[in-house]
Amino acid sequence: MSTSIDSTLPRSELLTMLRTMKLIRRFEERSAEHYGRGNIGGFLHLYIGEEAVAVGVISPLRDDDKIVTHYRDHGHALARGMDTAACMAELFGKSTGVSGGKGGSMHFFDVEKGFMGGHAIVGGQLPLAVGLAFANRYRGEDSLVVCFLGDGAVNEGEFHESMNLASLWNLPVLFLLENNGFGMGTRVERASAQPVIHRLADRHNVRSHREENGQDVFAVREAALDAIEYIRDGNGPYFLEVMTYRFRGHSMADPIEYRQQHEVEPWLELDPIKLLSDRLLANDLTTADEINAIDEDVENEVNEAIQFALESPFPKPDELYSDIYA
Amino acid sequence: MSTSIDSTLPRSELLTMLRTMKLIRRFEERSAEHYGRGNIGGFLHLYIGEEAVAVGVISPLRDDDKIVTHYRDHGHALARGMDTAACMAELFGKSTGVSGGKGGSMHFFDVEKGFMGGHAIVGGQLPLAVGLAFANRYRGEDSLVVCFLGDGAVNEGEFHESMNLASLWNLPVLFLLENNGFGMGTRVERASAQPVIHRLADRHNVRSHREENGQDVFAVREAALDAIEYIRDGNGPYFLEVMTYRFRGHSMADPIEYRQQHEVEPWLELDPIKLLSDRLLANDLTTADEINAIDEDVENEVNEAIQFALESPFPKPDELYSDIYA
Amino acid sequence: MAQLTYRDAIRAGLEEALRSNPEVFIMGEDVGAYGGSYAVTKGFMEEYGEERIIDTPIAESGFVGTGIGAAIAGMSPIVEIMTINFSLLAMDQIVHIAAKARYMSGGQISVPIVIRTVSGGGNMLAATHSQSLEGWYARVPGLKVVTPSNAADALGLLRSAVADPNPVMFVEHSLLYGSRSEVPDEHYTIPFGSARVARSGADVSIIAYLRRVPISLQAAELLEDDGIDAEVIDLRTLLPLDTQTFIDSVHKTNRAVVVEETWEFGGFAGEVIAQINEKAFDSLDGPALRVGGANVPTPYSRPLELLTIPTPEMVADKVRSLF
Amino acid sequence: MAQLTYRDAIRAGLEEALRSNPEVFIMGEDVGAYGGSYAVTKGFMEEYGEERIIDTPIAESGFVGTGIGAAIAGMSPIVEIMTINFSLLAMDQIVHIAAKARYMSGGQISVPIVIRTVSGGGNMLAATHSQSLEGWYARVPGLKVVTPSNAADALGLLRSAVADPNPVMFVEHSLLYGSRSEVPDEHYTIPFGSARVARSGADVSIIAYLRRVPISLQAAELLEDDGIDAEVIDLRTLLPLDTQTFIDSVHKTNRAVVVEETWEFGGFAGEVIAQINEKAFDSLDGPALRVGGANVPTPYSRPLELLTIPTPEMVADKVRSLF
Ligand SMILES: Cc1ncc(C[n+]2csc(CCOP(=O)(O)OP(=O)(O)O)c2C)c(N)n1
Ligand SMILES: Cc1ncc(C[n+]2csc(CCOP(=O)(O)OP(=O)(O)O)c2C)c(N)n1
Ligand SMILES: [Mg+2]
Ligand SMILES: [Mg+2]
Repeated sequence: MSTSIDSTLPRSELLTMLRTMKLIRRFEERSAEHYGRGNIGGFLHLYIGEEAVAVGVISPLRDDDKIVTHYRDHGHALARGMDTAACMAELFGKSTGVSGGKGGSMHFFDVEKGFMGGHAIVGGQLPLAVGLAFANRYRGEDSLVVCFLGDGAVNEGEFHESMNLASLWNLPVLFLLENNGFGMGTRVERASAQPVIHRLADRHNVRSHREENGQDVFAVREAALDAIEYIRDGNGPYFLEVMTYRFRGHSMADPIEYRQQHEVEPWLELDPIKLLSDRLLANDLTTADEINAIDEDVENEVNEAIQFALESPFPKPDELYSDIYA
Repeated sequence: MSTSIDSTLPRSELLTMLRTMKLIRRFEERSAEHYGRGNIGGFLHLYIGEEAVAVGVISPLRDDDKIVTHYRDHGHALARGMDTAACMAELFGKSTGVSGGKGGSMHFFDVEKGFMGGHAIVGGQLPLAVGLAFANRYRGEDSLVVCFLGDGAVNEGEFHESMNLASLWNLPVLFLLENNGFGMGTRVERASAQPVIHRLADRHNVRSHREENGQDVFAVREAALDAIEYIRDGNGPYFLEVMTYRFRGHSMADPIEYRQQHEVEPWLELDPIKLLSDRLLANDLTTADEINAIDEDVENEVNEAIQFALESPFPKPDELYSDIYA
Repeated sequence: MAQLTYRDAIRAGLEEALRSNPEVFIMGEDVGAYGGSYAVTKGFMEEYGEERIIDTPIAESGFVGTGIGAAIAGMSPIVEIMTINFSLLAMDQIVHIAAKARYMSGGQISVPIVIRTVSGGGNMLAATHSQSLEGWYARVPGLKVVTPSNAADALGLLRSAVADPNPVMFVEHSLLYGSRSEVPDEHYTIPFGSARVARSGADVSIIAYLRRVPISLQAAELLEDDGIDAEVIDLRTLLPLDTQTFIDSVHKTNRAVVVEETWEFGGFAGEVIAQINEKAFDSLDGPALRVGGANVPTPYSRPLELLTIPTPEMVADKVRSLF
Repeated sequence: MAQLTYRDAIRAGLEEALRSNPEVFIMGEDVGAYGGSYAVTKGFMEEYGEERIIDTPIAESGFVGTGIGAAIAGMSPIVEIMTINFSLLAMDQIVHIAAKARYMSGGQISVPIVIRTVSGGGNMLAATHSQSLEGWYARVPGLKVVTPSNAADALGLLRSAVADPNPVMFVEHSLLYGSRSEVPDEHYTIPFGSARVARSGADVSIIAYLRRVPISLQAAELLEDDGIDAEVIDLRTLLPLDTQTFIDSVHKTNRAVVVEETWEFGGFAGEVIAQINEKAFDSLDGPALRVGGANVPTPYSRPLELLTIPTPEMVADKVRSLF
């Protein structure tokens, strides 16, 4: 793992990336705690361990770009700058949540920020992303769509239908595969006859690449920048596979009996947050004190979010029937 | 186009192949006539022009192999030796038909002959074929399943799901793509970002090959034999793409306004029946008289089939409610 | 007033939409070069260009989802699913995204897509190609389901569908394309949730939609001979459902027969009958009855197929059983 | 008699099938290494081997179709679709092949597959993960649809499902897995199409299935205080539907309320009400009514979600409205 630092980025931005990754981490650790207390229900899919992907890919996007993702969406939402308190309130099912409490963990939305939803049917978000990109191309806009998906999703037929359509129509969409090695408890190799997944996209004539260092936010960012440039130049879709790891279970309900500690441990060493802060320290771009200050700041932000979520009202009964039709 | 003859085949078998191709042709020409007369209804998808594919692939199969196909199924049925009269009676909707008159043109079945159906939802037959092959493997049988599909079907997600499953589980199935250049009125290049279709299967680690000479029954047969050997040796699935051409419209309802005569004509020159009979003649393996006799024989068989179909009874009203449940 | 076929009325509505809004496009299998499998969009590609009349691969989930995405981006897609049978392959996108995105986002999103498709049997197309599945969509909150029975309604409802900011399933019947009716020359729209009294009568309410409306009107004529004066209600849209019109009718006639083409068992008629029970029970002189299709996979063979589809005689017989 | 949970009763039925027939296999997403998302098949992979307990890719159409193919080849697959929501992705295979292959082949084929899946809401899983879609399958000729409400029925019906030569959708409810009931020690089966009188009563027939059965039984208790003696009918299978049992009940009680969890609009209750109209209208002292779920995409937020699911109080109130 490289210890150098992407030199094009100003120090402030490096610290922002670190802070965002830490924010995602703490947001989720505290969510898990409140899940345990019963303040949060349903499924809660934690992104812990994969923070470098969301931050590496989303930080270089423009405001007019759009994001579509799956149910493991907290990281993408926070990386996109969605309001932390409103995200937490959504988990608490409050009317102040990002989806008015109606979506929950799996269905974060913020249309103003171009965040077109977490989607909970595996693979279902792909055609949607193709459609958003179709509109861009039709209108001659040069903004793009990023579509996150998991390694498990590529086995759904919708994946291939979407690759073909995006390729055939030369649409500005970045498919961002978070290959964390598992779909629930099933290893990639047990689910995919082609385990080097980006090759599937390539075969539909979608330009593709695998980034092995998915825990290294700079590596992810570099790879994303290449992809973004390719797309903005009008070359059509791009498929970026990023290798990462899910530190926790699939959801809070997962007993994680399908993988052994000796497999997990080397990955825990590759904690993207630790990697980044170590490198910033090693390159004298920050200090232990500054990192402590960030931690405190993040802690405060999450505490405030929790406070906000706790104090916010639940939707009123008559809201049950609003938002069905426009 | 080669003028040599596959030397491993006895003369009698060569003539049988010619006869089968002629039978398919006449069966369909006469079907079209009776469609016009209103004796046949629904959709009628003619196989005319593609006869070398069915005969080349099906002739080397064993009796315990199974076939699954799409709605353009007359050619496969007759090549498999299904009863001509019962096939015609099916088109006429008679109770003596291969599916008791309940299936019609798109749904020929003959389980005794391992003919597991024409299927009319594009792509729908693929998982079915995977399942039949799954049973073979589970039981340790060395028979295989041939699954015919069209170039249009590969764009359905079910195609990829099936490739992945067959590959992952190493199943004995031969996917036989009849690439006739069109799905209804849409050219392959307008529908598939990867127009060399077998490469899609290859990317799922399914062994694949494209046979360019799909109008040459020997070329098709050779390619099929390679595939069959590969599968019987326990190597798993095989994907064979055969280039061919649909001489007629997609169905009887097709005005065929999407392709020009100058495109069609060179293909009409590559009439698989003419190619075969010319070669048999050139190699002194048959005579004009013998071919005339075959024609007459085929004509009689089709005439008798029509007679049988005409004279057969329609299903009785109470048959409406039989065959729903076992 | 012009006499138009159902097909031409729909063509007119589509062309109007294409002309008035550059963000309207039509997408589907063989809608372009082939001209549409029921010739509804014949010539459109030449007229409006390949950018707007888009032939898709055979990938229902993919291209319907693409339309949904474009709608979410604010465009006005009109997506054709060749027949409603094939819509099962796109059901995930329709039910899980089109119908729910607005709700799950707390109202941030709207999905102004029109999904045109073709329902019904009677063409000897056998079990997989003869289903009437609109009732499945008609129960999904977030969708609207439109079922025109004639040319004038088709045009008026299509205009409303195109203008609607919600996902609309616009369901046509293949055996209606050639049917003609008077279509007003002046511009009009038909709002969703407004059933039509297709024939007024005093003795029984026959409630139908799609092709069973002309069939029910024929039944009403047969019933004249029995001295029975039937009212025929055309639901026109299943979701939203105009219950008031048929409830008012039942209050007047005291008898109801619901007619539809789909399998009788579990059909949409059950909803209508449940509504009648709830809201007009005391008016009923007899049970609210129904006539649906045979509960079988549709057979190919013509004589059998004919037994699966409600005829005027079957409707008239059911009505007679109430007297 | 042992007290078993619904989960353990289903486990027992599955193990029995695995042990008695080597051609039974279980296939689905995470049924093996993970142990099943509702832990129904936990430990099976270790016990019966990877050849028979098969983890699949996330590809519902593919692996359900594979199961159908294996069934057509004469095997006895038990395929799990993690929840009924995801079954929309396999609907083409289920509706177009499993349900119709026999008919379309003129009776040459049978499809002895059991498709297990999980229905219902109440887990704060929001709109895409809380649907009750069994009613859609219950109208497809060629399928059978089973909806057990308790452990004993689950085992008896599962045995029948495994033995049945036809495609069976075996629909479980996620909130029933932990519920316990007496399960006979001796071998028994429950035939399809035999509803159960879960509680007998004289004044009203409450007709329900799946998790609404225990809810209806609670409603019946509430009604005791009003002096109303409710009969509760558990349909147990929706297709085939045992109409006789509930018609007999209505003849006796003269009142009917149908309860289900799915969206009320267009629900299966409409079928039951239509049957009551047709066959027991003259016995009715008031309209046949229903209590279904709210006609909304299910919201995540707990207080809203609770409003979407029929409670004992809602059922009791509806019954009271008939007196
Ligand atoms: C169509 C469908 N099938 C199954 C599920 C259940 N499910 C939810 S997440 C998941 C695993 C997805 O794995 P992957 O795509 O690798 O994403 P990850 O969770 O690893 O981020 C499964 C099987 C679902 N939500 N939708
Ligand atoms: C799911 C589905 N979508 C659409 C159709 C309508 N349709 C029938 S055949 C066909 C074209 C198929 O083309 P191809 O697979 O190339 O086979 P070919 O007809 O050329 O032999 C289409 C679009 C269908 N039957 N099923
Ligand atoms: Mg994964
Ligand atoms: Mg083709």
